[in-house]
Amino acid sequence: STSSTEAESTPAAENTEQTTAAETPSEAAPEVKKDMVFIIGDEPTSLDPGLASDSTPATVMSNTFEGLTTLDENDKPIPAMADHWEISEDSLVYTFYLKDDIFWSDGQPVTANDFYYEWQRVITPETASGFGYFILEHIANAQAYFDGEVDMDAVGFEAVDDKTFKVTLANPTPYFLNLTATWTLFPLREDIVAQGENWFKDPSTFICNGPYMMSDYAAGESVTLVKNPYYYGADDVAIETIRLDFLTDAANALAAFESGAVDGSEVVSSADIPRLRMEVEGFYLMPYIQHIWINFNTQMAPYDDVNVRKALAYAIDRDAICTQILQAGQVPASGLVPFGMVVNGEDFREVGGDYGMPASGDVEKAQAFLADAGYPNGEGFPELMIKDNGKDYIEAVKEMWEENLNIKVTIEEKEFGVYLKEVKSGDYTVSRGGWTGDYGYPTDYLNMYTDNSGVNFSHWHNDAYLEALEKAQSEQDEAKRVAYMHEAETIFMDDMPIAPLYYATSPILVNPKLEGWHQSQLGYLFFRDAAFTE
Amino acid sequence: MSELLRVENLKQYFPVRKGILGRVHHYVKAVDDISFHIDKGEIFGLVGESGCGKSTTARSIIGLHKRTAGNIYFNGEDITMLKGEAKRMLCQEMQMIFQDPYASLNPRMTVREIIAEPLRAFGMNDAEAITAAVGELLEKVGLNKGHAARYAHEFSGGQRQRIGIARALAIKPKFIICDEPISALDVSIQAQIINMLIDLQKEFGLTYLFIAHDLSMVKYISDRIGIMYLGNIVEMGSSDLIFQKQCHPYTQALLAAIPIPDPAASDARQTVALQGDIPSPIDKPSGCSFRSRCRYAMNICAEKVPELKAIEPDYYVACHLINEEIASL
Amino acid sequence: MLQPIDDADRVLDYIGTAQQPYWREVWNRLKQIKTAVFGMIVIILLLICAVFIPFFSAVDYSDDNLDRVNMPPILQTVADSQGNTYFINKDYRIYRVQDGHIEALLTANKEDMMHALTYYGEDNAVMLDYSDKKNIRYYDADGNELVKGKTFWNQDNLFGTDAFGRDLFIRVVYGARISLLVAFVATVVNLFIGTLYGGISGFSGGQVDNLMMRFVDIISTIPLTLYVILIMVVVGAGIKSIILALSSVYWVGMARLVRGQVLSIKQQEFVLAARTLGTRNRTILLKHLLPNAIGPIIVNMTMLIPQAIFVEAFLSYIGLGVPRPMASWGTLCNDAVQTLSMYPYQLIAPAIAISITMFAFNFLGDGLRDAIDPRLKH
Amino acid sequence: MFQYILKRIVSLFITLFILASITFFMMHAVPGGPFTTDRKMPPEIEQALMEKYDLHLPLHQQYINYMMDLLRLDLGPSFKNQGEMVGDMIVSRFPVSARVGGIAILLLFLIGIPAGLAAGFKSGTLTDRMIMVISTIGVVIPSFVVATILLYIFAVKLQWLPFYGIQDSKGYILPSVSLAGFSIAYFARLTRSSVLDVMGQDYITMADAKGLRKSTIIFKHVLKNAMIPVVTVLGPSVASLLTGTFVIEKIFGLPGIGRYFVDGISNRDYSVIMGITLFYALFLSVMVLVVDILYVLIDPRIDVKA
Amino acid sequence: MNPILQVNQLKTSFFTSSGEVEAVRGVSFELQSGEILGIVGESGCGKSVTVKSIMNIIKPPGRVVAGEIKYKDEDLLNLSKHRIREIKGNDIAMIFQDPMTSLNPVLTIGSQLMETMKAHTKLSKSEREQRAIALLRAVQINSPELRLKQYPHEFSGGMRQRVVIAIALANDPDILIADEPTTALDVTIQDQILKLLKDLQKKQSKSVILITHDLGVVAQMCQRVLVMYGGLIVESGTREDIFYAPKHPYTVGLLNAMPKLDSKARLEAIPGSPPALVNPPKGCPFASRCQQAMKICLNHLPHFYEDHEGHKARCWLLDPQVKKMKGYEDQ
Ligand SMILES: Nc1ncnc2c1ncn2[C@@H]1O[C@H](COP(=O)(O)OP(=O)(O)OP(=O)(O)O)[C@@H](O)[C@H]1O
Ligand SMILES: Nc1ncnc2c1ncn2[C@@H]1O[C@H](COP(=O)(O)OP(=O)(O)OP(=O)(O)O)[C@@H](O)[C@H]1O
Ligand SMILES: [Mg+2]
Ligand SMILES: [Mg+2]
Repeated sequence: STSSTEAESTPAAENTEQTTAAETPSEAAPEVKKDMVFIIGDEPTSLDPGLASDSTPATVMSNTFEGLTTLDENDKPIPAMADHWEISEDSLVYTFYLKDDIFWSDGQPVTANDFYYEWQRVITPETASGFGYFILEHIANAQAYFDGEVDMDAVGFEAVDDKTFKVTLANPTPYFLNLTATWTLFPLREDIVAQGENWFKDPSTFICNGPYMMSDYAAGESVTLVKNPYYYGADDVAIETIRLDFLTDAANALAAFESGAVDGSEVVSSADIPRLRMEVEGFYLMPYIQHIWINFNTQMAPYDDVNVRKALAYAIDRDAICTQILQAGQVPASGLVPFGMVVNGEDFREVGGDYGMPASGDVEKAQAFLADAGYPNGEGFPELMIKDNGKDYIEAVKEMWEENLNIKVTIEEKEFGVYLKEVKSGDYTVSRGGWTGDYGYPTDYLNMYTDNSGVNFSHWHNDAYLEALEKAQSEQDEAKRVAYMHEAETIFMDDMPIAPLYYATSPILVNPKLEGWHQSQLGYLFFRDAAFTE
Repeated sequence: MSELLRVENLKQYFPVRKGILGRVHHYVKAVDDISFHIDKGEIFGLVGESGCGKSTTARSIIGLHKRTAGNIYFNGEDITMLKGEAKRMLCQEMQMIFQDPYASLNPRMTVREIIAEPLRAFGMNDAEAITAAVGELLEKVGLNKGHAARYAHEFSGGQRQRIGIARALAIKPKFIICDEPISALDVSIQAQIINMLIDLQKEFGLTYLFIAHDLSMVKYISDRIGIMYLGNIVEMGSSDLIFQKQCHPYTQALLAAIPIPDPAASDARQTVALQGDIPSPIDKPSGCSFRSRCRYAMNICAEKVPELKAIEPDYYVACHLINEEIASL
Repeated sequence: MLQPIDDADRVLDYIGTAQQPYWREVWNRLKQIKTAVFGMIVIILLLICAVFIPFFSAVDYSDDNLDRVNMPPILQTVADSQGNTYFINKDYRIYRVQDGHIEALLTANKEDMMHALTYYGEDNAVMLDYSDKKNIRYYDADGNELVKGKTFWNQDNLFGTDAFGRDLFIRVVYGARISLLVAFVATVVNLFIGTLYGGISGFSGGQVDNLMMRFVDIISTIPLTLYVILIMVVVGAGIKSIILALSSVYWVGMARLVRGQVLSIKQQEFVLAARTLGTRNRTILLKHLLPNAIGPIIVNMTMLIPQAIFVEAFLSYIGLGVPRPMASWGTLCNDAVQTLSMYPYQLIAPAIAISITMFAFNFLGDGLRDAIDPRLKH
Repeated sequence: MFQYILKRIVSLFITLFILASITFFMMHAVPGGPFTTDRKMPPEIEQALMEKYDLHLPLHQQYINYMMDLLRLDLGPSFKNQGEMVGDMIVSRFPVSARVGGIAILLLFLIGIPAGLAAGFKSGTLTDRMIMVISTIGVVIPSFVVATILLYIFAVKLQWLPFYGIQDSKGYILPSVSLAGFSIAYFARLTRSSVLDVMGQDYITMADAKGLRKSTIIFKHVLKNAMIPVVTVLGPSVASLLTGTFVIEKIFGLPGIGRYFVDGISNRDYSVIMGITLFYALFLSVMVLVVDILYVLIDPRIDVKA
Repeated sequence: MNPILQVNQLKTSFFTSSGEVEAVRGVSFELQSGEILGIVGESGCGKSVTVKSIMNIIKPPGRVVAGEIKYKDEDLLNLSKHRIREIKGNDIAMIFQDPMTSLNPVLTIGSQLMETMKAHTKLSKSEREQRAIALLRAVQINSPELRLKQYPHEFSGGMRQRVVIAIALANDPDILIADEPTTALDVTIQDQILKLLKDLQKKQSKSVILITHDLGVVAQMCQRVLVMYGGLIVESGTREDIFYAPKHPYTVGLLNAMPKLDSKARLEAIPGSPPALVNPPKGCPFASRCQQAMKICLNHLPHFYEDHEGHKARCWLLDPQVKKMKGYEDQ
């Protein structure tokens, strides 16, 4: 390779190479680094694509498995297992034609049946797949099958032949190709799953189809990936070995990174970010689809009054929270849907604007709203109890409310499980809230506020909103759909069942010599194109 | 005279263990079936070889050991069955002076607290009354009021023993078990204490179980004496009779060994030490436990345990020699 | 001279020390132990501070100032050629300072991404050049590099401020109210519940002991978090719940310790003697057994104080404590640990407070021990 | 004694049973469940999950099932970590925690107790004061701060030791030392205090009068007598040190049982909570029994039966 | 005559919170080699403190304030710690007055007995054990093999006392200090123990300091006797001097207080109690209880008058002037 000729040309470089070669036992030619260590935080609770239902498996999953599509560095879906695909006129039927040279890491070919098997597995009630709703919501008759109303034949996907996989959607889903890049829709083989529930913790039974495969699993410590020789793009995969360490302590991770012991870390302590931004090469604040807000329980007085909700929302200086307290590149939120969702060629948020709510709040307006609600100058307003778990900004919000609205605010700290339970069951008035995207499309957020989304913690109901969503869902024309979605968001912001706070970022530390890696806005980290320079 | 205390067939065995999981494979038969009684107002002396079970007897009576067998009646009531508050109330009647004046005093308490303890236990709470009572008791035993504020470790052995005596006397019990109460005292204080004990006995009709090694003192103070050897009473009777008759060979050896406080007489005397193996309460010889050291040992002594028999009214001896004599008569 | 003496002369006046009740005596001795008195004074001072300083303080524990977040107690300034001094915090926010007073936070008003330059303040008073991450430089409006200036003690916030710009000094003072209360509760709980429970268990022995100690085993193995959550659900948050939580589980170690001591002491002759004196069991326990176990009891008690302070922080974390923004030393420590690498001083203030308390209690405890044990006099 | 131990073992199982019952019901009484998430979990899937793990059964039925499984030593599967049996998890993770704790205990024996002995024996001297000041500080500084400082010195500056993980057996050093800090300090103080108690006794004077060497007096006469409180605290400490500490395991990324337990609680991973609680309880009970037996070995006068 | 031990003007005090307890207020005596020296005296008069001072085991708050203790040619109060340790338990051994608290409750009798041999001799383990068994047998303890493995609390008071004696004898000391060694023993065993001590003195010409309250024991054992009272030696002489011609009123009182074997007459105790040793009286400590006390006795400490060779007493009545004035005749 080029680097080796370079090394030969300069004797001085050769010297240094020798010393490094002595340190690393590999006999490889004096070349650039081909192995790396990365800290990924918590140990994955599961690496079974059908069952994994939290964010812990993301990094392992995105480098060991591949779906029909995958995401490029701009979060655009690109062909992966699928070589190409056809989309029907009505945007409901997708026919995927699989690549010829795709194999599992044990050498068996990947077929359309592997998709069929796994998708069916996910929507079978006994499987109890936590992220099953990814399929259930979108594929024709999937929910009906889950409910036992129809049998598999009626469900909208089939393996036409070994290399053709046809999917029929319930509604037009412009982001469907993004969905096929998420692990719940990945393929899997029956014989792999049959190895036992724990198959993914043993390199010998962990059979995958992505750029890397597992070579070691040290429970609680790390998982080691090596290049998968059967991967169709194996020639372009530069990094040979990746050790992904399960370390959650940000301080230790940072120390290890700064002294060069590891090549990267997904765990970064937020307090260090202002310094890292300035001082550390290899620190990146990645865009991330996450919106943090404050929930109002619209079923409880006085928060059933839109004026109260607005008063509270307007009294918050979101800009101060972002720049003075959080200091990690967060952006004051101005609508329900965060930045970064490009639909019909435009960023949904940019088009949607800020609904006239200044980032630094508007105290006068807030006071006016409160007066309208019948609490001039905060008089008579009952003590506001905000249910919380965490401690990053709520204390500042409390001060802002107390100062700007002259009301009494108490923070009710709850253990996480208790907090979840209470917020979910509506046993609260005001609470911390937020949402991290599942797929990069506005409905990801807008659909939360339907009646049985399961995450409508505000218990907010608005017919016009639902109608607009309904229209957006069945609309085939992209531009019109976007318009409906904007309409829905406008209705939403008019009623303010939440007080938006900020859009988050995702900090990451990566060896500056490593190039070609990318992280999607949903937090998936891809190493298949990564390589060390020099 | 009515009977105050009756001990019937008291046995007190201690298990000897080996190792932590070890089974009991021996017993120390510290007290092995003894019976006696003490009348009201009487002083009963208990003497015997060191380790023969005197303290154990005393401690069993006052309830510090879980007895192996036997009954103890106090004022006609079986006190081995008492529990809790009833057992505690008995202490009002019965007190004990401990043999070891060092270990039996709480190192964290002042003398005042120590002596006041029984007073407090039975209802005296007034600080001034306590101070007065403690002062009086201290003076009675030859200490002075100023000592009340000091701790036990600041005293000499004899002074501590006097503290123990004062403590036992504090609530004026009916019956006091004195386990070597005077051994650490110099003779003049011994005399003072003994005089006091006798005065108290006369004045309040007290009863004592008096354990001591100083035979002259035992003889002086006791109405009746029991002589113990290896867990058994071998001779019992009025003190005069015992000193006069000395029927049991052990008693003879004992009395012969009394040191004489006169240099010339002392030098002149020829004591004959007891010969033979010292038997152990762990492994008692068969038959008469004294036979291994007895000048007169006979065949029967190895076969049969001699019974404690009355050879005169209120005079008992446990020796085959006596029986033989009687038999041969 | 040689006349026989009168009887009156025979009466010797024994001067003994005045007799005082036991605890009075202990107290008198305690007063003579300098370190113990020192410890007591420190504790009293801490209490006085915790109670009274808030009345005289202009700021409150909850008053935040988002323009002054994470200010350290010591300000190492830089100066420009005009003599303006600035303080650049670890988060690269720049403040204009004057004699240790913070005058203003400079706002970043122009960002030149291309050259990695940021301009701050009116008339771009300060320019930050971060093109070289290893060597970040500052220039004034004239383009002169800023030079190292004087070091000041932060006059506005003596102990610095936290992530919300709240004054750490006043937060530590307020925190003392909770933490000292917790320390007090822990001490009392251990002294009363732990010592008595263990004492009774060891003293009773046999089956009672077995039962009581198995109960202790159960209490000490029930997952604290679950238990505390339940308390919170049933009773709700607040000081009362903390006291409840601490007093229901926080004495088991002491109980075990005391039981062990009592087991070994109760066979000693003086305890047997006390029984034959008719002393009530209660008195035997309180006057014979426990005073003779006082050494380990006191060590344990003083050692449990910082533990309790941290347990309280944990309880607050689960939601049982006083509501934020009220703080205790424990929660201040916990918060500070999150930012330890950036703002270590935030840990120092509460940590020193805990240490001082700990030393004070230790001095007092050691003194008390010596005062109770007559053999260790001086 | 043999009988006594048998009896204690019986009561140990009764204790475990009671504890299991209390924990079981308490755990279910606590709000939240293993499948409560802030994601869009459709109720049907939640129901399916509940059925998969039998959580839909009435509580008493679940209790009976759990107890029956327990009798077969089956601790059940983890709800959160897919495919993981709690029993296997304990078996694989316990050694890690035990090693860290074991070294900590070793340090405690090598440093804590000797320091206490030295301080007690030389009470009032400079040595004593130094040891006491250091140990006081040691008690105040929480283990995570110790860990941070040690990391800075040994991993960042000197680069002698790894930052985290146990790829290398050197990885045990920092966690163990950070963990041991408090205990060392605590035991130093406890030992010192007991030594002072013993030093005042007459038999020490007697030992002195026999012309014994100082070391003999310390190790033979003082140590054994001073051990009762030390052993009392040591028993439960050993149990808790060996069964892992969340903070240390988190900082150093160790696959230990302590971390697993804390995560189990916040995830409401019922079988994990039960399994580790019982495991710890078993451990503790055995240690407590060992302590009681040690009492008898140390002090022949103690009769734990009476 | 060469004294093996000389005590000169020994003063030992305890500095307690209620003041300085002057337990020993200037005691001087000599111990000849091969003699048994008896010390008798009021309980609390400082006997134990005197011998503990010799053994260098006075603990704070107590301290030897002044004086000199010469063993052979060495001053025991100014020796290196190492040397002291060599002497203690080996050359000079002490039998403690209190057998219960001076035995370590958690160690077996055997180990406590053998450790003192281990500290000073090179005997092997089995030799030590043999010797231990022999020693226990010598002090009349039955089944010594089994007893070696028992703990102090399993022994009776007298047996513990004998164990303490055995420990003191373990290394064949030159000087044996026996502080009330037989108080807890019955007369037959006492007799044998005393014979054992006498044998040591006679056959091996060891020296013994014997503290006892039993005047019978003094009569049987000692060549010379010291009588102590109130921290002072008030009389010293041969046992005949003391028993047949006591000079100090306290000694006289002591002899009179003994019970007579065949009399039930009330015992003649000395009335009153001894002085407290905090602020001891300026004059004769016995004055307040002395029937013959004079005004001078209250204020002036009498000299140690020599009655005749080797017999001394601290009493104003022995002052030649007083004798004259009182009209006493020299005997
Ligand atoms: N640790 C101490 N603190 C204060 N005073 C003490 C201490 N030890 C002894 N004394 C006092 O010293 C005096 C002499 O005590 P010592 O033990 O020598 O008496 P003794 O002559 O041996 O008496 P006994 O025959 O009763 O044993 C006593 O009055 C005692 O109160
Ligand atoms: N707790 C015990 N465990 C085992 N053996 C014991 C125990 N207490 C006493 N003994 C044994 O019981 C026997 C009698 O002891 P006891 O104390 O009654 O003797 P004593 O007659 O009082 O002797 P002394 O006059 O020496 O005090 C001794 O052999 C002793 O070893
Ligand atoms: Mg006895
Ligand atoms: Mg004495």
